[in-house]
Amino acid sequence: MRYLPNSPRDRAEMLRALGYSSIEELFSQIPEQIRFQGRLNLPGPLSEQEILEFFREAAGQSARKYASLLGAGAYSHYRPAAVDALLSRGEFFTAYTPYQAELAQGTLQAMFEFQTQGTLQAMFEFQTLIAQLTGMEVANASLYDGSTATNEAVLMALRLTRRNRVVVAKTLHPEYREVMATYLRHQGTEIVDVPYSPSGQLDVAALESAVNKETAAVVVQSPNFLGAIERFGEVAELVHKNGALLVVTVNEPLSLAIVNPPADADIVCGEAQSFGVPVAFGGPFVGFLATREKFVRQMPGRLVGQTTDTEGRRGFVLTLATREQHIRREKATSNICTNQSLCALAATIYLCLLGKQGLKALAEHNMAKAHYAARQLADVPGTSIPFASPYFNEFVVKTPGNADGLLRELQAEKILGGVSLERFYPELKEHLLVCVTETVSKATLDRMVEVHRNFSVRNEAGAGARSASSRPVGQEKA
Amino acid sequence: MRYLPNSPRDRAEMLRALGYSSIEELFSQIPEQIRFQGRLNLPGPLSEQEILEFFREAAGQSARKYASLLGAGAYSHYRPAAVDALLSRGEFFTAYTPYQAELAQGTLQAMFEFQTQGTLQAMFEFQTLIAQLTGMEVANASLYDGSTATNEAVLMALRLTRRNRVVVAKTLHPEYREVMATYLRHQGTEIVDVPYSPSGQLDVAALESAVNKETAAVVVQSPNFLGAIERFGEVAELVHKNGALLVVTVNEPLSLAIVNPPADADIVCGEAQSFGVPVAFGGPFVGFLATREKFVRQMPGRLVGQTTDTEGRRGFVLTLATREQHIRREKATSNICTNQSLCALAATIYLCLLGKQGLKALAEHNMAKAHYAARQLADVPGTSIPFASPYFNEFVVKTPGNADGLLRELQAEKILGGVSLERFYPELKEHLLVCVTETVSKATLDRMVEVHRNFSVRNEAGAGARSASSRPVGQEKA
Amino acid sequence: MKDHPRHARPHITRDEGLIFERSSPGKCGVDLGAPDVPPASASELLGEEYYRKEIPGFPEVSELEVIRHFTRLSTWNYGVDTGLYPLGSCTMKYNPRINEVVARLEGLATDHPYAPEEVTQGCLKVLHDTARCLAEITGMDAVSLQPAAGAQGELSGILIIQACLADRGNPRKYILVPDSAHGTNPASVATSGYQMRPLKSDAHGCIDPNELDRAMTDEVAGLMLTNPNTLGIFEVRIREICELVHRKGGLVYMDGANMNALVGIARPADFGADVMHLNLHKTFTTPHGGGGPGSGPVAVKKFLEPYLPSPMVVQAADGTYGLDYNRPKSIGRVRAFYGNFGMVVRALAYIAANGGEGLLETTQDAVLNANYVMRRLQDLYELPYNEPCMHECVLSDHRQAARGVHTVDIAKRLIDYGFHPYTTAFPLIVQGAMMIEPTESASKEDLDEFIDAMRAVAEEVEEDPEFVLKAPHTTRVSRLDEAGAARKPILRWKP
Amino acid sequence: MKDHPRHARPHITRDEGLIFERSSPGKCGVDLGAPDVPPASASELLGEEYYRKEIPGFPEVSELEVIRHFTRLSTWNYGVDTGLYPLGSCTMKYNPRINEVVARLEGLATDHPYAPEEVTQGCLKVLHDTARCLAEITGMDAVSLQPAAGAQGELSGILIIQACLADRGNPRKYILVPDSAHGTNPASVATSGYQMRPLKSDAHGCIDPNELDRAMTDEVAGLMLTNPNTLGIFEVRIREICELVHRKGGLVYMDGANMNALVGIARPADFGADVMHLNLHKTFTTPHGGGGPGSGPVAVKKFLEPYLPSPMVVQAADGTYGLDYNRPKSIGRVRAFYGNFGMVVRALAYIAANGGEGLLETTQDAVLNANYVMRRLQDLYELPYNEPCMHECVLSDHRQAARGVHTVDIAKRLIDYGFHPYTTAFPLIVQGAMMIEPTESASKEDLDEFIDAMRAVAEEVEEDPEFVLKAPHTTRVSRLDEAGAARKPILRWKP
Ligand SMILES: Cc1ncc(COP(=O)(O)O)c(C=O)c1O
Ligand SMILES: Cc1ncc(COP(=O)(O)O)c(C=O)c1O
Repeated sequence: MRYLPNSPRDRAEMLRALGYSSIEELFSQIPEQIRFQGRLNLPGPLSEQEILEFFREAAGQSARKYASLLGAGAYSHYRPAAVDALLSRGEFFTAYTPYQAELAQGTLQAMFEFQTQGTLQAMFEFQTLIAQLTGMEVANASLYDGSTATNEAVLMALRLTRRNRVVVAKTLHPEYREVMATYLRHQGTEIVDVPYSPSGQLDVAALESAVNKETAAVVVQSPNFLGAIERFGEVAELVHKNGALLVVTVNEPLSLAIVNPPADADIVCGEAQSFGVPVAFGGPFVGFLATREKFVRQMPGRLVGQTTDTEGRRGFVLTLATREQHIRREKATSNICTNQSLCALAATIYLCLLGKQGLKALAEHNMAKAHYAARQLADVPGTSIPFASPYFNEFVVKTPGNADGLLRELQAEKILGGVSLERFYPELKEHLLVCVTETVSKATLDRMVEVHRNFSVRNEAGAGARSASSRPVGQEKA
Repeated sequence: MRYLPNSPRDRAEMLRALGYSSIEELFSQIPEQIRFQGRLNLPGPLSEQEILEFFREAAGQSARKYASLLGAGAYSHYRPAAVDALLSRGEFFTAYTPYQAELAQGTLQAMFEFQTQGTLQAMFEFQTLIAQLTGMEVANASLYDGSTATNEAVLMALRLTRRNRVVVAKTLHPEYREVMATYLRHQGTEIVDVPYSPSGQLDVAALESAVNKETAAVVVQSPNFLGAIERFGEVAELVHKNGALLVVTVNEPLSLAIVNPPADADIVCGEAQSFGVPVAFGGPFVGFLATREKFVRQMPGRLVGQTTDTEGRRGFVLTLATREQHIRREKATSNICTNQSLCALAATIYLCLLGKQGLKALAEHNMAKAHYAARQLADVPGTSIPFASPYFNEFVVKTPGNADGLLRELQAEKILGGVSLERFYPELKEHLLVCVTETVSKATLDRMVEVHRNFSVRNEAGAGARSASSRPVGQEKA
Repeated sequence: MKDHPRHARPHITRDEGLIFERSSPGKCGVDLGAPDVPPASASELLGEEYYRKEIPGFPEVSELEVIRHFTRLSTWNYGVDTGLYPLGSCTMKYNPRINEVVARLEGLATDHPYAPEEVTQGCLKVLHDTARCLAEITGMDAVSLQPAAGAQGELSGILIIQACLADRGNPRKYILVPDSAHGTNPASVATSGYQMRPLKSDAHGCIDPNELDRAMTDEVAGLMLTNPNTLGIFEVRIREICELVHRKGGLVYMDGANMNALVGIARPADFGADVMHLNLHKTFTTPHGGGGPGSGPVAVKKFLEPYLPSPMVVQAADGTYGLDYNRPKSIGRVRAFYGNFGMVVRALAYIAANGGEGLLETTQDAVLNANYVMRRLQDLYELPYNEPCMHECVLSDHRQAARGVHTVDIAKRLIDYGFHPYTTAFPLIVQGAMMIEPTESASKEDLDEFIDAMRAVAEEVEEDPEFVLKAPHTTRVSRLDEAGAARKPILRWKP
Repeated sequence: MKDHPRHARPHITRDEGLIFERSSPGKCGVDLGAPDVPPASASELLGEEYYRKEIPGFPEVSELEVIRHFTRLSTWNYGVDTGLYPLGSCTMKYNPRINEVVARLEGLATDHPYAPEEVTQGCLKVLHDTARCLAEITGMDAVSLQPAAGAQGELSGILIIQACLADRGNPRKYILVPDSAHGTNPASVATSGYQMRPLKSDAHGCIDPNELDRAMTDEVAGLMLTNPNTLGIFEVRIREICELVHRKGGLVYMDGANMNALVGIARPADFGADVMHLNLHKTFTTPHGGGGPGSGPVAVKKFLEPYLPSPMVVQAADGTYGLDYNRPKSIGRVRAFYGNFGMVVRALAYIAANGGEGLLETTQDAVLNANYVMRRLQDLYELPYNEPCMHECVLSDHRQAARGVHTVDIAKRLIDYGFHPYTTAFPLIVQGAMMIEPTESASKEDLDEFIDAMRAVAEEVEEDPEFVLKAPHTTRVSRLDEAGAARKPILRWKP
């Protein structure tokens, strides 16, 4: 096998040194009856060329020939070539976590910082970039994804407040809400939903009645799952008045280049996939979590800290490891061990490349495209943009007919036209969530609008009770 | 511009330090009338995404959807992923030649070996691998390509023998012969062609009458341009009897894994593109030149030598630089400076990966496929394999009609069916040069044979004087 | 002190500050060009309330500087590509290059998780095929690829046990975890809502069936074990152990992080595990990436399939693939979308490259290597549990500690010899543990060099313990002030 | 001696022997599987006479070992990615990553040179577009992309001159080459069959029109000059010089290796050059690759077009591209196929990324950087020709040589400071030359660090010349025995 560096001669010599006469003897301690006797029924062995052919075949049965207007937590952005060029350096991608530490002689001693200074410094930069973006004081060195980051934020809030009730915007990504349900079910935590208002933003009145003195956290996503950018002033006041923590999830963090970060939040967490990480059918992505300095000892996940060596030179170590499972075991702030380091590195490289100007320009670019698309759609008779609140690169469009049918028509035009919202919000039957990034050309957008127009014309003609169904959805009971 | 690391502020500070008030002043020594006043009419500036789109568009207008049976000096072989992964390391591909040396205080001092030990050791390995493959004693660290390597071998032979007449097999790659003509024209060197025999190999009788005591070198390619593997015993004797040098060109060096190298040759040179270098529309490739130790001081190009440092540790340096242009200027053994280092590195990596067993297995694989294809074609009535000599992965097929017409029919089936030989050998009108490597599937070969069969059937029907044209071509006067 | 042969030397490397320190206003590593739609003013569209003018302190550098910055940082790292990485429990094996290529193929790297199933058949097939392979390897009946890493696999598995027992009427309260377990095990149990009850190992470092019998009350939902355990020892009484747990109404969770010892040799389902996770980033060559991403599929016996996370990838009668969300008994989602798909692609490529025979040969080499190291070092380093080992062995610093030199110090000295250290301080049941996992990616030549280095350090400890205590002597940074870092944490750059 | 701040430190790096020393029988880095055709016995097909049983000594290693081997070797190299590379005359500028991506696109990386033109329109278009861009940049009328590197471009150009003059009746015998010229110039002249006649530079390091006037007899075919010359000085009387050569029936060849000083600023065709080459691996960012591949297109004025190498890429009236072999006056081929196509792709990507404005800005930065370095060092290092420089400057070791320290020694000491040395020993007209070309890829920050290092070394030379003479002090190998290597050359490994 081409990956194995021992030759038959090496093996024979080693067996001889061990006093074994066959490789089988190495396994003699395993009771016979539980030894696997058969041959594993697996594909292969394949040559490298055959592997490539197999996956090319699979890659061929993909949506790569389609233009995509899908977002909803996974955003297609152009990835500069430098990102993969750097990630592909063996010293980065074949290194282990610099995570081991020992409590020796009463103090914590890290072990691997000598051979992972590169990763450590890069993660320190990641923490800084995330803190800058979110306007928070500190950030950790990544979590699995936006969904678990949000969940970890809630768990952190439960620990910080010692309360057991969480108020969650219904416009938090539905899958994030599901994850939270999975994790909190067994903690006896009460989860309370807050609906959206007709504008698409959080229904502040509903929030007011939902939040109380038992509430540990209020979780709001912005831009939310309907694309609406939230306003936080009043929300934060309400939350803090009740002694709860405000957790804000951002899963299109490119928005933070032109949208004010939620300054009054206590934890800002989310998904950084937009920053140089491929969409890759949903993973691996990269969760982040930023907060205030005073909460740092309740943070989940790894933290890189700056320090100095015996000669006074700057160096980086994993710090505050006493929060973590390898030191604290069942009392750790989280069970996370392996995180998403390489994706965090991708995000770091990406953010450095784009930088202050590039990220802003790209955000404006996205915004211009999305707003162009929305304006064109709004001009289609029978089609509307139901939510009036500000949005970034993603918005909801209401169609005068079956959304799935429309999507199929777009698909025939090689356009994946959006996410049908009915699946997540039964009340949003004829609504599509449309995302427009810099990767979609104007020509595609125009073609998309044409399909909408034709669909509208056809459906308008046949529509009976149209006026009823076009009433703003936010007003329906959520 | 994204590649430039100076900020406007940096520039202003530097100008100030220099006492200039504008960047224009830097160029004030250039007379006004010869300053370029216009704006360069060039594409761009393009964003990275636009560049990718531009070249994707170009790549789309390619033969990538075609199976290829084209060889003739450029061979499609599978390139293991490790090759590019390693070539892409910045320390390799963004380094300069370790070539500078200075004649200081009477001795030669190299300068850059401290920061190019990696490249130097790899080139030493390349030299070793090429020497092993060719069965020669020493090899250099690459030349431009097979054509110039062959030419350099001839120039070397002219210097070594101080003669000025070269005998060249007509089955040396026609473009290599053209290159030689370009270089030798002005040296007053006489070039004499030797035809091929009916078997496809060199016509030894013709060689005998061509080679004489004024002959510096006899140049033979093997496998030759018609795919025939040459036999060298008698040839070498003839050459050496006349005091000439035998230069053997190999441009499908994979053959050397199962074909004896020309042990009696004085110089074995050629093209190593087969070893992990992409076909890339004909370049960059990688020429090599191997010879006997006693000729080393007349070799062209760079040579890496092993030595020790002051502490006795092994190290590598460029050596015998007094042959080279940067030391010897107009008296150098060649004008080459920049060579094909990175391609030589690719070949080194490739040969290490395949190694003794893999290279042989691959060669056998190629041979099996080519012979399968040839056998199937030989079975097609009216189609024949005109040359009887042994071949490796490339052979000539004779068709019963216009070869270009047949190629067009194959092309319609998405097969590039071979190189029409008439272009290079007017006497080989209905002949195709067909190359079959491991990259072509049996299914493709079977499809190819089908097209040949249909073509034959159609042409056989209409053919009049068929028997005449099917006489072995080698017998025609070459 | 004797000068032992070393397989490494110092060489000049570039310094590199923080990227923020390279920043200068007006530089940018990308040029975007103008959008092809009419420009829109973000500040107008958003209005003052929302519009952000700038991100203070954000870096401004050119493309070249980014390349140099991260290239330089990378040179301070040690990876599997650099050399032997005998980090116990981490299975630092070779990451094949073709895996990186196929995971980046357009289509696989670009498909959107919400794209219609009919246009993402390739991705779905990769998920489905991989799940089938992992089921075959573990002997289990169903596999979910959703968990993002081992720890999440553990949590999912424990939640599955909980759901199953709840269905049976009583989820119970405790999970037993041997004292040798990896830190994520107790942490995952705690996250699941269960309480952790430690189980003391016996004199062989294994689970003591009597101890287990005592501990396995009717409040105990199950046992979470690792096999081979973290000492690298196969639990020879595993069958008995599982039967005992089952008899007492519990379920057995197996931490499959050590599957590199078993693939092709023994299947957890066959010896009694009910549910387990795998670490694709250990056994199945997906790169560790300096700390992730991983992938921690969870595999279960048939009766637990209904509880697996939702959705599941299924194949219809017509051969097409789809996602099944209709899983009323499922523990729910543990993360968004379908798992770390990119890692799954790599794992499948690895499995297919090997086939069954290749994987078996791999396991054999991994076990052979570990035994070779153990036997060639046990005269100089204490071997607390003298048993044949599987894929890794655990020695201890017992003798060296007598001279004031601890596992950590020896580990650091190894760096001067050109090696990445072994795992220290784990498992906790061995005082001064030195946990060595060579994996199959070490050649005999590598091992001999490593053994020589370990032996040389043992000699150095005898001759000059002070010197070892100050190691490493050849790295860019010397020992860093950990305590200071924790006391007043500096967790970000500030201008 | 004062401890000057350095921007580099030693760090442990792995040793690595020759790959042959890792070899062990039976290992292999690939698995090929069986062919899908009936197997054939090569030994039978070939017979004893031809069949080779094995390649003695050929390596046998696994994929992992190949990765480790070359990864380790790479860490002993210094590249543009590592840091400032102020190697005069080499234009070591940033190699954009997108260039590497597009050059590897299937189609561009895989098309066969003999594939029919109708299926290779993309490749042909790339060649055609690039030729057009280079013509625009140089002001020339036609460009051949065939030459493999600068030296081959030179040869092609000289052969073109020869062909043209021969056509005019007399090819003449000599080519004038200034004494400051790069070694390839005289070597290429010699290869062409002409004889080289050196031309002495004047007090400003430039061509002396009077000297030229004397030398330019009717046996002289032309002048081969470099502008800016190898001192980095623009030949301010270039127009006059070219006119003189033309008047005397000669032609002017310009070595365009220094075009990084001129792009967007001045065009050689406009100031009188008739034929020139470009180094795509200098001015146009194709990577040097540790010594190549390069690409040395040759550009000519209209009247020389018929002599360009064959074939030429042409565009038909219908917009399609093709190869024109019907070139009766051509000098012929200088290599197989159409040039180093892969490098052409990269150069075009670079040009398109910049556009005209970007290229101009690039030139400005390159020239600004060189002047900045020159002016900030000339108080400590001799500046033999005190003229404003273009893209590079040449200082000398004159003052340091008085203390026994030469340019080579200073260069080696720079390594300890974390820099790649400048070019030494060239141009030959400056004794103890220190030729510094920062390129536009150096930031002011880089330059300031470099200048500090140069100044520190100058101080060290005063304080402790011996220490400098022994430099470098921080590299894996110390000074290597060059003389021994040349005396008894070991050019290959032997078992
Ligand atoms: C034995 C064992 N179990 C579980 C884990 C946790 O896996 P992960 O890091 O993927 O969460 C590890 C990883 O270090 C381990 O070694
Ligand atoms: C001034 C000058 N001319 C010509 C050349 C030769 O170019 P190449 O190395 O591409 O053959 C060089 C390269 O070093 C050079 O610096």
